[in-house]
Amino acid sequence: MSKTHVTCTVNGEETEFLCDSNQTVLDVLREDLGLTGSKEGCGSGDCGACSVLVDGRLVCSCLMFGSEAEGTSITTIEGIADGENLHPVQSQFLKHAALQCGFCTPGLIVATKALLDANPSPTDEEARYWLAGNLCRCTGYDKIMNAVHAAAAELRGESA
Amino acid sequence: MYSPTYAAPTTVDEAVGLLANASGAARVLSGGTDLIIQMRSGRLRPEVIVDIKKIAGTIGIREEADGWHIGAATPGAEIGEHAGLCAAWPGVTEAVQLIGSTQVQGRASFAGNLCNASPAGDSVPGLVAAGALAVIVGKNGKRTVPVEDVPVSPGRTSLAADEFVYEFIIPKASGKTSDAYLRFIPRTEMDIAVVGCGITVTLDASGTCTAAKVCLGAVAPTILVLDDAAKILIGNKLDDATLAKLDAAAQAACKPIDDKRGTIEFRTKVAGVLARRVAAIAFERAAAR
Amino acid sequence: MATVHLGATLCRTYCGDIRVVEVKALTIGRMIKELDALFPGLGNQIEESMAVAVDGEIFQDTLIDPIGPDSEVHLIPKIAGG
Amino acid sequence: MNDISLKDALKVVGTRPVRPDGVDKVMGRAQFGGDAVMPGMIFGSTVRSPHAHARIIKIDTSAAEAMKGVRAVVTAADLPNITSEEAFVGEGPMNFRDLSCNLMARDKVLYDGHVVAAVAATSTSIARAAAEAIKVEYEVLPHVINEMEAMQPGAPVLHDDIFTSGVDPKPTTPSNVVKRMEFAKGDLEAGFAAADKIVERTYTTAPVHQAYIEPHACVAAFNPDGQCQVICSSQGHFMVRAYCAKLLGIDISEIRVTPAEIGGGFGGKTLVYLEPLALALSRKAGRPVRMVMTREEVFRGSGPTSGGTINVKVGAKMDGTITAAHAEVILQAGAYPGSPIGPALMTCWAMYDIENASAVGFDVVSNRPKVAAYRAPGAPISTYATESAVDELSRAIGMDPIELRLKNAAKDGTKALYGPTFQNIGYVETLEAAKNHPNLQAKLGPNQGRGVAAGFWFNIGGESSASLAVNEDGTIALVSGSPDIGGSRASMAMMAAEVLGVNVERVRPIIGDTASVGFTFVTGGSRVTFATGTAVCDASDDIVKQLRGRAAKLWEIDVEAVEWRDGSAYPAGDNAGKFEPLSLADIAVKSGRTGGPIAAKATVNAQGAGPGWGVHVVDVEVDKETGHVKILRYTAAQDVGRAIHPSYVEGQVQGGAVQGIGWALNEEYIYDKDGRLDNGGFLDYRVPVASDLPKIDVALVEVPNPRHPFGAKGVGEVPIVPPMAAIANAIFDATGVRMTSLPMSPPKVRAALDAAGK
Repeated sequence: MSKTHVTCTVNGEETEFLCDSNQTVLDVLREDLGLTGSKEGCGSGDCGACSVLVDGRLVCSCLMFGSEAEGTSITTIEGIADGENLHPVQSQFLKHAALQCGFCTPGLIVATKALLDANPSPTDEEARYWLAGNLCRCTGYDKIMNAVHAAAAELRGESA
Repeated sequence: MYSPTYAAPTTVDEAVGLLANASGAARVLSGGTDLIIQMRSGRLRPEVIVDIKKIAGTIGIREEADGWHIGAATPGAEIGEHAGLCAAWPGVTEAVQLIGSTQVQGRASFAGNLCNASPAGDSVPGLVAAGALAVIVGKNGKRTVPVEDVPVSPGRTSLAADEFVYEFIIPKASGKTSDAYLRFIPRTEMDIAVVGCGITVTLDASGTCTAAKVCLGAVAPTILVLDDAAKILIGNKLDDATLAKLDAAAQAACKPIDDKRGTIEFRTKVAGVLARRVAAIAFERAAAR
Repeated sequence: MATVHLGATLCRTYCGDIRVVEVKALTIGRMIKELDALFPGLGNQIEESMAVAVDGEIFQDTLIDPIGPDSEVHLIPKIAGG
Repeated sequence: MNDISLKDALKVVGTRPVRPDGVDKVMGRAQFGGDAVMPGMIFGSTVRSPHAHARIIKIDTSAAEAMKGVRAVVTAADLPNITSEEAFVGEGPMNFRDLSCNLMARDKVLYDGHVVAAVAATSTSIARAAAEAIKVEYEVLPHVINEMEAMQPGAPVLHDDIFTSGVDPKPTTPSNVVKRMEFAKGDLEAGFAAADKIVERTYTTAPVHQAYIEPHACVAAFNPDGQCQVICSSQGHFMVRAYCAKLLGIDISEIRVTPAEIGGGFGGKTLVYLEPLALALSRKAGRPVRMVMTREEVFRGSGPTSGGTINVKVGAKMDGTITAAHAEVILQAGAYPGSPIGPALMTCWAMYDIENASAVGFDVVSNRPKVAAYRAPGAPISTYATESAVDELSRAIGMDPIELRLKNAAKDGTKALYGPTFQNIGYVETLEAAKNHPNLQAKLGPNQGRGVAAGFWFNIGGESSASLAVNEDGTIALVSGSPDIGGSRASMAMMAAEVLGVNVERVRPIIGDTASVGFTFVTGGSRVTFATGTAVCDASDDIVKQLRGRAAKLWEIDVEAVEWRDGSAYPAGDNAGKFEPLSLADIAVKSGRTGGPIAAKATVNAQGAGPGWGVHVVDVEVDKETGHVKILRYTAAQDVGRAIHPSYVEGQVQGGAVQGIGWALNEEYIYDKDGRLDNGGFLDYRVPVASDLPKIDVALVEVPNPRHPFGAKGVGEVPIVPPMAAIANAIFDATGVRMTSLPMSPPKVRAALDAAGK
């Protein structure tokens, strides 16, 4: 079996890996790079638990081959905080109790960051449609939306 | 054990060569949101995967004299961010943004949606209604065909083994021309269309339709272009009688199946409902031009 | 004497048509023993798969909790949940 | 101990601190079942039946075993052949033989997705390829999916040893009807004779899956000396230990199970599916084995809850008095006996004080996956029917649905249909809270409607263990045995902090493995805050007692003369004011010199869990042309006893309500004509997404439970009970059409509207 050699940037660090042609970015992150924060909930792009940013664009890492990562810059949940300082999306998820089991949380946080990067003041409807690809079975999304809006306000520099 | 070869050629010739010379089945990879799922489930096991995204022109949107050129693998999210194209063809661009989630939008493309050849592909009826052309490249060079000529049956296209879609050309909308696309799904997001409908209309100054193209998805083995429905619109304004005839024509054209996503009866009725609703939006947009 | 209601379907095999008995017991464990003496096999059935409601409060998997001298006791299917 | 029964006196309970495990979870560091690693581990995969019902003729594993990288293959022949033995698990009586056969089919496969073999290899892809290389020869048998068809004479019989129990005389031929159950009180006939209006109707529901986002996952090692280690996500690691021991025939002392974080369960992870297989593979391979289900495997092979058919008849006088009520409930058990028929019957009329009532039920097997517990097992199914019928009744007599419920509400002293008399219940208060919610003032537009429904769940207590240790700097280590599925570490730490009088950040709660803390029953039945919370409070009380004793030693006074308040020891009585108070940290630093470390443990078998009551009000808009139902507004009122951490309590209610919305509108198992599951993925098994929903407004009602130190009652299950009927009732209000079949998906709503000429 021939493997592809891939060089890319993961959470700001230049990273090299060898991958099988049918390994996904999610497989590589979890199995080869030890980045298990991205989760596999479905393997078919329906749950969003594996959400990452590739060159700033939100994608499901289960729907991208590792080989395709050549030359890209990937941000995973492990790269959202600034060192030990939580990103406002992370701290607002905690403050607003926007997680119960926490399994969908990494994907939701990455997706929310992408939302607020693209749209600093989303309406509730815009936020809900943007996040429709991130399934959460525990919360009913209510507190997640509270956290999203609070994080948006914090990022806009408004006092929450 | 199954292990395909991955290749990311940088030129059309190289890609065509890989496709033409593949010993087993070869598959073109653009966004991968269908292909990877089909490979993971074991439904598809190509020997060679040809990733076309490194080829110049496969990603990006440019406005030229003959229309909008959209690279085959341009992700839906990028299409949705293109203000010019979205203003020109709101239906086409809204349709591609209905495919899957925001995450899927980050990858899914017109070409993948078309060449997956599902009758339910959301972006296809809108492209067809807009009169879009697919630019196909292969070992015999380049050919340009109407988008509706690409899918031939569920999962099959008219492309030869060495061919792939390089880009799409959507003509410039002239005068009072606009389009709309709606699909019906059980939820509000994340579902495959139970019925999809794309309509493009051109109106005269009085609001009378002078040209129309009506297209339905997910109600037959391939998308349907409804000439009868278009004829109902042409020469008429958007009145109740016209809408009722359109509804009936859309229902009459349906040849759907019963499956886990909808019954024959339901799909047929909803096709009529959507045709009316889509026509209303397209007329309103065209009138506002 | 505590009044023990045997209405549950699970009791039928052991109690037939008898729906109510008076039992002298100050703990659930004693009550189960007394019932088993009256209806052989019922004790095991209660311990394996039934809960005991004493004056409205539900007890399960316990032998030591008290029963009042005039308590009303219902035998019901054991309850778990998701 | 301070008087903590008064809410105003509470300093920590009722506040909303950040959960102690939160940072790990928002940074992607938390270790879930599929993240756990053991040195040298290899990877498992399963072979599953493509047939709904078939006899296994032969399993040829030779090609798989010959593959490079394959280290072990197991079939049922590698597991002990367990004899029939009844035990009480998850949601009701379960037979260990059935559990074993469900884990790995022995002679027959009974559903599409039934495991027939498992393989371990050096990579997941090799394991999957090897699983494909295992050739299974089947003799395909006729199958039956629907519960009503399964009850018919002549239906394919799944088990030749099921003779319907609970009927007289007991049948002499086997059938798919496992048992008949009945609860009755009063005189039904007289009750109906006294009614001015009677409504009667048949309802059906589809099986729905718990649909936790984390697929089942574990890693397990079986050492040559017989000692076993398992790391897995489950709702109870002691449950995993017990089942692995039983199903593999090894002593409990040989197995240590470490709980990983669990990515949702809702009842579906109160059983084992992978762990015994991983151990069996590990035993053969001599390496630790990780197994992770695919999403398709989760849907095909792990438990949904039952679908069913319910016939309801209920009557009332024109003044609103319900005079008689009857329900007949037929539930799918899946391939092995054990639907939640008991609780389905016991809960369906529990909201009402009715003189004449009955509930009769049947547990029926068919060629579907064996059902597993799902949030208030059974209650949502039967209550959908009874609460729809009561809505119809309220319209028939022209009475507001909340007023009708208030008039007939169960209250303290009401004797439930299943026997006991309710006490300390807050149902009337919950109805009032719903009635007074501002959402009910919202005006409804065209095609919009409002629906009301109520629901009941018992809640349970049971066995729990906790231990606390005072660290030398005065911080607290808290260990409990309950997997934290929705923030329970926070509430455990808060209760300990409240009793100890310290800041909650000083308490670090963890979940102990099976060797580190006493037995603790599953995180299920809405029991953790109540039962494990009681153990935490007991252990904390013990710590306070010890702290007072240490202060007494330091002051050389009698322990009775030491009082504990606000986290410090104060001299009391004659000694009051004689010594400076000693804080917990002051005492901790001297603990070595005053008798050694300060630690305590408590174990309980908690009884007297207060029952839960919920009342939901929903506004919907129906697109009559497409049958699409949009949820406009949602209000959920619930008696929670006392909310320890109100945010997570609200979260339970919101999450339960939204699962109910999914159940109501779109979720279902769809089988093809060959009995194969046709929608085993999140694409076509349609759980609610964010854009489907409005805000879920919660009204917490607090009628304290005297059996808990702070008054807590179970919360998590009740909120899934009312939504289906509430939505059906709202659809009726909007359209005049009564939806009698779940899910109320667009094709069904449109068809119902068409049939009614609406």
